[in-house]
Amino acid sequence: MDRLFELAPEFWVAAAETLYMVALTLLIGGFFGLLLGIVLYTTRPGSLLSNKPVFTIVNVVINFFRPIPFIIFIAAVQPFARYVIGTGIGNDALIFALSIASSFAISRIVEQNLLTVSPGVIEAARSMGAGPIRILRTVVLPEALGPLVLGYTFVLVALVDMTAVAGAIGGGGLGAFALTYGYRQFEPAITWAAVILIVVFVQLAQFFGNWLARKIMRR
Amino acid sequence: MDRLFELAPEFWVAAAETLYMVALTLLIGGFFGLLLGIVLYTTRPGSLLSNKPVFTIVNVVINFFRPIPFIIFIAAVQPFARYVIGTGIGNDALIFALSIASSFAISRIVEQNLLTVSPGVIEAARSMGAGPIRILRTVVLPEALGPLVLGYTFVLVALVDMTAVAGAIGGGGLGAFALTYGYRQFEPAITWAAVILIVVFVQLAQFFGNWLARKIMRR
Amino acid sequence: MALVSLTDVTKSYPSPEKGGAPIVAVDSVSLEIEAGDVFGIIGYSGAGKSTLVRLINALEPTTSGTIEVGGRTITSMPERELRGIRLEIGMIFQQFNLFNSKTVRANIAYPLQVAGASKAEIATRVDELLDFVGLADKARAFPDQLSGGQKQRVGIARALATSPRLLLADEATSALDPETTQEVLQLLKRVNREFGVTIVIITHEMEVIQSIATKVAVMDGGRVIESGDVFDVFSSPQNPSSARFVSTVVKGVPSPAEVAVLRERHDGRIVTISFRDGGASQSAVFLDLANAGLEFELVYGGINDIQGRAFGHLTLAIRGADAAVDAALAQVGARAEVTEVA
Amino acid sequence: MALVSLTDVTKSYPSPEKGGAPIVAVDSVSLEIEAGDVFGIIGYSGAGKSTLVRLINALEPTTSGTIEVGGRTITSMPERELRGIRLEIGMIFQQFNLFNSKTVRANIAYPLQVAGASKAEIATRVDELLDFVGLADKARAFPDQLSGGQKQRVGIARALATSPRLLLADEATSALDPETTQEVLQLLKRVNREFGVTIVIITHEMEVIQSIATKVAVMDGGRVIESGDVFDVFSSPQNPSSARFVSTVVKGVPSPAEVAVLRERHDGRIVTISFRDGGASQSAVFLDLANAGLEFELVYGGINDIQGRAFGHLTLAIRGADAAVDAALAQVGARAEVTEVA
Amino acid sequence: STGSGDSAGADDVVKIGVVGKGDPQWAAFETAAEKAGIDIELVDFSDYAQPNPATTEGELDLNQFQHIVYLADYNVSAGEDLTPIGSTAIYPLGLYSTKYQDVADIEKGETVAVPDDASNQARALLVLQSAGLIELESGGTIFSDLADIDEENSKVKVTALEASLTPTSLPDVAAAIINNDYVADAGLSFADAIAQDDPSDPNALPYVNIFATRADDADNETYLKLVEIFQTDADVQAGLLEASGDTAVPLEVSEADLRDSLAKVEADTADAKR
Ligand SMILES: Nc1ncnc2c1ncn2[C@@H]1O[C@H](COP(=O)(O)OP(=O)(O)OP(=O)(O)O)[C@@H](O)[C@H]1O
Ligand SMILES: Nc1ncnc2c1ncn2[C@@H]1O[C@H](COP(=O)(O)OP(=O)(O)OP(=O)(O)O)[C@@H](O)[C@H]1O
Ligand SMILES: [Mg+2]
Ligand SMILES: [Mg+2]
Repeated sequence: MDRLFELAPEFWVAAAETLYMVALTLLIGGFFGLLLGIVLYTTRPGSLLSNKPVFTIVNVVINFFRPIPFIIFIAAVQPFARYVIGTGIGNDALIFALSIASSFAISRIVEQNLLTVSPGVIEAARSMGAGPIRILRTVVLPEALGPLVLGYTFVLVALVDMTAVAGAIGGGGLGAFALTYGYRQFEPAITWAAVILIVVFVQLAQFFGNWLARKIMRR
Repeated sequence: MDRLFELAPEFWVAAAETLYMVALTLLIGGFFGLLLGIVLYTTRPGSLLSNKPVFTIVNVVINFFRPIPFIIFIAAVQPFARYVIGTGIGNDALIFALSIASSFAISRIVEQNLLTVSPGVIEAARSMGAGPIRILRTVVLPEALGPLVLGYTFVLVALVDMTAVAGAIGGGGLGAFALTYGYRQFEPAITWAAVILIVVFVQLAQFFGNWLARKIMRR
Repeated sequence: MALVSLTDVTKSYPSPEKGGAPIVAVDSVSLEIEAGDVFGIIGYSGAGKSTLVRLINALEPTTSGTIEVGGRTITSMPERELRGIRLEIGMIFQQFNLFNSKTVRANIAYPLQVAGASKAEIATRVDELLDFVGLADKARAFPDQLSGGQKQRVGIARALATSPRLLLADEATSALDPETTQEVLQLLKRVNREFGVTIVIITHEMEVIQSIATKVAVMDGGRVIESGDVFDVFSSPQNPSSARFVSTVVKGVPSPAEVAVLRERHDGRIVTISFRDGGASQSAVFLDLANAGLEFELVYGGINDIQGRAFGHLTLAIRGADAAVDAALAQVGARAEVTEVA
Repeated sequence: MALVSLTDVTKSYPSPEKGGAPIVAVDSVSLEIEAGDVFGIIGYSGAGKSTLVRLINALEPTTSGTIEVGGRTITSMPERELRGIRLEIGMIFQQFNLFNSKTVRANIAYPLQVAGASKAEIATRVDELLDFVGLADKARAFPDQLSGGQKQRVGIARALATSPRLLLADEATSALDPETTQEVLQLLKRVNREFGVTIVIITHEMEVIQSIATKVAVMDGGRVIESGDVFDVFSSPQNPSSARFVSTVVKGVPSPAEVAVLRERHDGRIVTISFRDGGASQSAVFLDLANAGLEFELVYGGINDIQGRAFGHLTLAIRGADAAVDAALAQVGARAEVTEVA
Repeated sequence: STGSGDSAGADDVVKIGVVGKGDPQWAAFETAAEKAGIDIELVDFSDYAQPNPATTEGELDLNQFQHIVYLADYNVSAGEDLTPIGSTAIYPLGLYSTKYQDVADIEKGETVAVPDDASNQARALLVLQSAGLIELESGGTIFSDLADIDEENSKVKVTALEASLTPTSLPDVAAAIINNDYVADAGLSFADAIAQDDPSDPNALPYVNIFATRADDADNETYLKLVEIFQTDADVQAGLLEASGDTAVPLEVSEADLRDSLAKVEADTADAKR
């Protein structure tokens, strides 16, 4: 407990770092995941831009990257991170790696949610002469928005969990804080303090996500 | 390469372990995740058994456990694992911890997919005098089956990734194999051999999942 | 005692606009539906018809008022108890609400399973229903492989499967061609006659009311503005809205627009003569006119038949000297109601 | 040249049963729809009507055959090019297919946005359409807050929004009450007359065909079994199926079942006399009967009006000495077609 | 499947927790133990925090992955009594760089990486201090962590990384302390170290790697036999050296000395934690 008090400044910095990492990763990974998910959705046989080769390739590529153990994945993308953002370590490198890794996972969530849009409304838009891109933007995405919000909330919670590995490449955040000062030093008070703050963040995010989805779906 | 050849027996054992861990976790975590997801779905306001207190509690509990960094989570459930399955380390302990952790994540996926079932068909079943449990079993789940299959496929791939941490508590599997003999020893050939086998498993699972979902959804 | 009885029932929905007034879908409706009735509900789109029947099997809670079904108050009854009551009520939904994941056969079998029928019973009954609705060859198709009318027929078969005591049919024939509609109506008539099934049928096809309903209620803006025996409402509607609806099947006095059209094509005077069952003899009327040396032609209208009782409004174009026409009309006026329209 | 022309068009779906024969929804249909036509399509449920119109704007690929719209072959045209053509085609869907995530206003605005209209244009046009379909007060509601008929009206407004050259209306009034139906039909009539919009309308309400269509095609089992001017098809249908459909609005010769009912209530001989526009004078017929000293009554049927042309089948119950009746009927037979039904 | 024993002693298999089962000494050790008629099972962990609790719980009989400093930390924090029953070797800890040949060339303000586990981290900081790159408050101890760096007076910034990622992160930093395990495997040579500690220094004794078990089992014949095999089998020793690129300094410290050392470190640890 004393130790926790002592570490208070680091604790708050870690909290801020977690927010920063999760927010940025959700933004970047969410964006690319959306793109990839849209590619999966639109190129699947019978869909708006159905294209078997593209679909198969994207499908295989995503399945290639998703199951790679994350620590191996980080090591593998470090050179790439250095090239793009100038460093292979620290919070930003983690955000880089996590953005890539999460975009593959997010793409699946996006794909699934887009698939729930009823074919009838897509047909209606087609009948009005709308092109595939427009249909995606103005019909498919809005119709799937409620479930998509829940999907992204799911991802956000998963990201909070994943940022805990930040410590591995010199990043910070509450997860790394809990591991470094709590778990690895056998200090349960510190571990749980960090975990509880994480949980509070997540509850807030989930409540917001639920609320938003309910507002959008009107049920 | 020679080294890989040398390690062939361990490699195949690791492959079998991965299949064993993933299959069992998917079974157990999938089952409890389904239950929890159903509870979330049915107790939400306006749903079949809407019950605000239960919904809120389950919601908060799930959000409590999900974001806990997995390694901390494992450590926290070890005593519990020792009590239930007699050991806190090894594959079985990992399956135990992973089943719990994944059931929370799965519950969200299940909740989301059940929410896509149109209220009209539920109303139809209600009008016939069907009770909530029957409606769940015979209407909601079958109607959501296509997306659910995709959801579980998503989870399966995530589980393959998560089993890579098995090594942390002395478990095996391809992920641990890749880390121990490949990554930590800087033997890229071994790392990639393991990763590639993982990827092959995942591709097969995904193709099967896609095929099944397409068969169920008929599009 | 009435099988279904509504007392001052109101149902309102929150406004879609923030802070707007709530939408009153059903507005203080009181209604009695007797066992054995075929009770028609007609009215403008959005009048609250669907909402009303959804209240009868408690798919939605009422905002205020009481509903009794079979003598038991269902408003404020817990969902668990409602289930027993719903087993006795079949419902055909306006939007069909078919189970997309189930084949046609499984859709129809579903209520039987809920009611606890045996496998063998289910198989026989489903085959019977499939045959009846003409979908035997679609038994293994899924709803999204069906045409609109085929979906509706599945909905009909499903609602009839358990031979419920009360059938709520919301636009049950709206997607059917005339012949299939007739078949469905004949069946409904039969279950009503032979098994005493009470039927509440919403429709905007007046022929449907005409051919099977015994009673009818007309709704407008959430209220029941007129109700009674079909013959009465159709042969002499009291409310202008009702009259407009009825006019689609019962050609009454032509509207000004129609008169204008008739005028263009016919010279002479245009006159509507109304007959009611057991009233004036038509031949006497025609004889009056013929004897007066007038040339006349039936230009609008015809004879209708509701529940075996005939009535009609015949509009004639009559050519001849004005005085002769006046005299003849005076004579006819003694036998039947005469309205001079142009 | 025809605006839409189908040559030997076939559309089949794979069988739902594994290894079953494919389902031929549309079977070698050839059809010409001229610019300015209001072309009705009627037929049994499942006859292939919806499938046929979905082929016309290429929402589904044809299995074989060619379809031309505005002189351009759309079968085998790439999707990108089809878009230009579809901008000129409005479609009202049988199942409405509204955008659930958009308000009524946004649903109606959508095709205008696709067509690239300006914000101001859109606002004006949408208000106009909302007013027309009577949903001004529902502008901000979402589809799941609407009644069936309200949904359908949104679909109608949406299809009309861009004032398309060709309108495909699949059961566009099936969920509407008679009066709203009339209003919609009047509007369709107006856009057809004033703006030359060609309309293809599927319906099972013969009144709709009667009141607005100029041509009609009857489908059965994927094939067009009869087609032509509405007046011709309705006044003398060639095919038994067509006759049955037409009989719902045009009371022709009563069916045996109907004759049995009439028989119960009327004595004497029951005879149907058919009139066609510009044919026999009715008063002459009535005079013949009256002069023969016969008592008669109109018991079934009436006069119809299609596109300003009248025709009808009047069934009379005639009482009198058999010989006198025979003589009178012989006389009448010279003026109009006489069918003795009982 | 492996690794899922009920509890130790239920059968005759001796379970030994290790980190890095892939190292060559372990294969040799398995062979040697088998020859001696002892069934062993190596349970490989990737997380240092796990083997000690598992040993306490009786799920492992022995473990061999840590030095005395790490064990002391565990014992004090968890209130346990694991005890060393034999030593293996001391590994030097070195500073490596792909940019500089000499510590003196590292410029002010640059970043140096150290492992993120507590005991290696403290040791790494001591190496950096003796190389003149940082100043630790009050001279530094075996418990120093990043917070103890006197940033004002330090030449470089220090960042902690997962031990296995220190070599892959070399391009991002001026230099990195790399655990002995990873040096050769990362394609570096031990000769490349630009600074390192001295294993032969008697003060380095707490960093000697040990076999540890529960205090109750400290006298278990089989366990002691296994320690002896490890210390004496030529193949095992060759493997040990090979894995460390010949930098490991094998040591056979008596049990008594090990326990003394542990007791001393534990006392210091308890102080440091207070
Ligand atoms: N996707 C599909 N797969 C298989 N069969 C189909 C599919 N869509 C339509 N059909 C079949 O094709 C036939 C024609 O359907 P269509 O929807 O064109 O009928 P329709 O004339 O519009 O009938 P309705 O008046 O009932 O709407 C039906 O037998 C239907 O079952
Ligand atoms: N969930 C809802 N939220 C808000 N308003 C609703 C909701 N459901 C229905 N309404 C409104 O209640 C009124 C009555 O709807 P209802 O469906 O009962 O009409 P209806 O008589 O069945 O019409 P139709 O003949 O068009 O099917 C309509 O104005 C409709 O917009
Ligand atoms: Mg309705
Ligand atoms: Mg159709």
